[in-house]
Amino acid sequence: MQVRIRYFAGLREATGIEGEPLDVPEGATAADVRTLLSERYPALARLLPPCAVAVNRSYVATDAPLHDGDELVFIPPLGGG
Amino acid sequence: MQVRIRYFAGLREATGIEGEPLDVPEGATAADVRTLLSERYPALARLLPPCAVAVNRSYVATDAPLHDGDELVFIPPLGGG
Amino acid sequence: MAAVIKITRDPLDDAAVRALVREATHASDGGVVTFEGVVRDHARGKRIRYLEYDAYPEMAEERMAAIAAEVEQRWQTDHVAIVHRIGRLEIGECSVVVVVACPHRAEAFEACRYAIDTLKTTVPIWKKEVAEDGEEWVEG
Amino acid sequence: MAAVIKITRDPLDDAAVRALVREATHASDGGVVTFEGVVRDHARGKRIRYLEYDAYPEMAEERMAAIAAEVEQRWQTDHVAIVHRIGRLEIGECSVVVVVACPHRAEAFEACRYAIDTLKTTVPIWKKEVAEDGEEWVEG
Repeated sequence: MQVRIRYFAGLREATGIEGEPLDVPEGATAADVRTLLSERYPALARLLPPCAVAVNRSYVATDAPLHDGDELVFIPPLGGG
Repeated sequence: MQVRIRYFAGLREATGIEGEPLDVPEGATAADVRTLLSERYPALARLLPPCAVAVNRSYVATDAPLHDGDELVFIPPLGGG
Repeated sequence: MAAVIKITRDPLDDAAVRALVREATHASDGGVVTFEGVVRDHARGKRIRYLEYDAYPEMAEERMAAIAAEVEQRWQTDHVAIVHRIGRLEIGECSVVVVVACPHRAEAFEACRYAIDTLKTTVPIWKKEVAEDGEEWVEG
Repeated sequence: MAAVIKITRDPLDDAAVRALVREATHASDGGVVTFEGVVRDHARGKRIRYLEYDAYPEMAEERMAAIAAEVEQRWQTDHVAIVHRIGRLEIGECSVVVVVACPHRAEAFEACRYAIDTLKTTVPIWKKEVAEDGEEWVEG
């Protein structure tokens, strides 16, 4: 199945892209994607651990299973206000 | 001795004036003036009891003695804001 | 800066409120809280036509300055503006503006709230409600 | 009204803030509280040159709408505006505006404070401090 990743803030700067589609095995979780991305982008390895996870614009647990077509965003520590 | 009374809000409407000089005996208090004014202006009789007292722009106790030249203002319940 | 303190007959319109916010806000301030009191169209079950505010102006400004001084001491900011309008005010017009600017927002909220609460209980200003069925000087 | 909710790249200047206050304020409202976040000239002991804000815009607006819905339920007012600017902001510019208008001031203060506090902890917006000696995405 395929999910869509979008990158914001420091993650966008570290990857150099706004987002990308990503093929993942059935039943993969955000934690699995984190591992995968940390290998693909070494600069993400230290940025992803403190991130929360949003799937289809809602906060979810890191170990919740993903579904085909999901929009997955890692949410770094917030700085709004 | 003489004090100067100023009237605001409902007290000004009830007396029809902005203020007046008032001759009072030595040692007179705001409470004494209240009695005097309630006789002079019957419309004040029901308005003065809930009033606080300011002398020379500071809140004082009703039974504090007045001094010659004091500016005395009865302060109806506040409505600012 | 010294706090901005004023009793005025001039409208507290958009330009006046923004001027107060700008005067209060300095480069060290990260949070600005503004309270505006606005004339409502009803009160105590009555439909209001307009309000008439009166003040003992010299004492009112002294009491407002005392509030600003307390804010300065308790919340370590003198970036404060307190302005109250008097005279006739129509529905929707602004009667009072309190602005507090601080490095952080918590202080700005607390100080602004303290200032307006204390204004209402200590500053000699009065309000006459002119309703459809009569008029009355009211408390609060 | 429905709450005014927006992520924008446009400056939150005087005219923009006053437009939000006017949109939020209705004839039944007696108290209006406005919070403005302003870019400070220093933070964490550094002199700031400017800030860069980023957001996950669709989710940010959904979370801001959720805050407005909570305010509506807890304080019985939907007279709320929450607008956050993103992009490059200079010192003294406004990053966020929260306006809450209520019949009485206590509710307006509480709801406005709740809205900005909750925005800071739940809305996906990020801030990069560009200081004289480097830049960094920072929390809070």
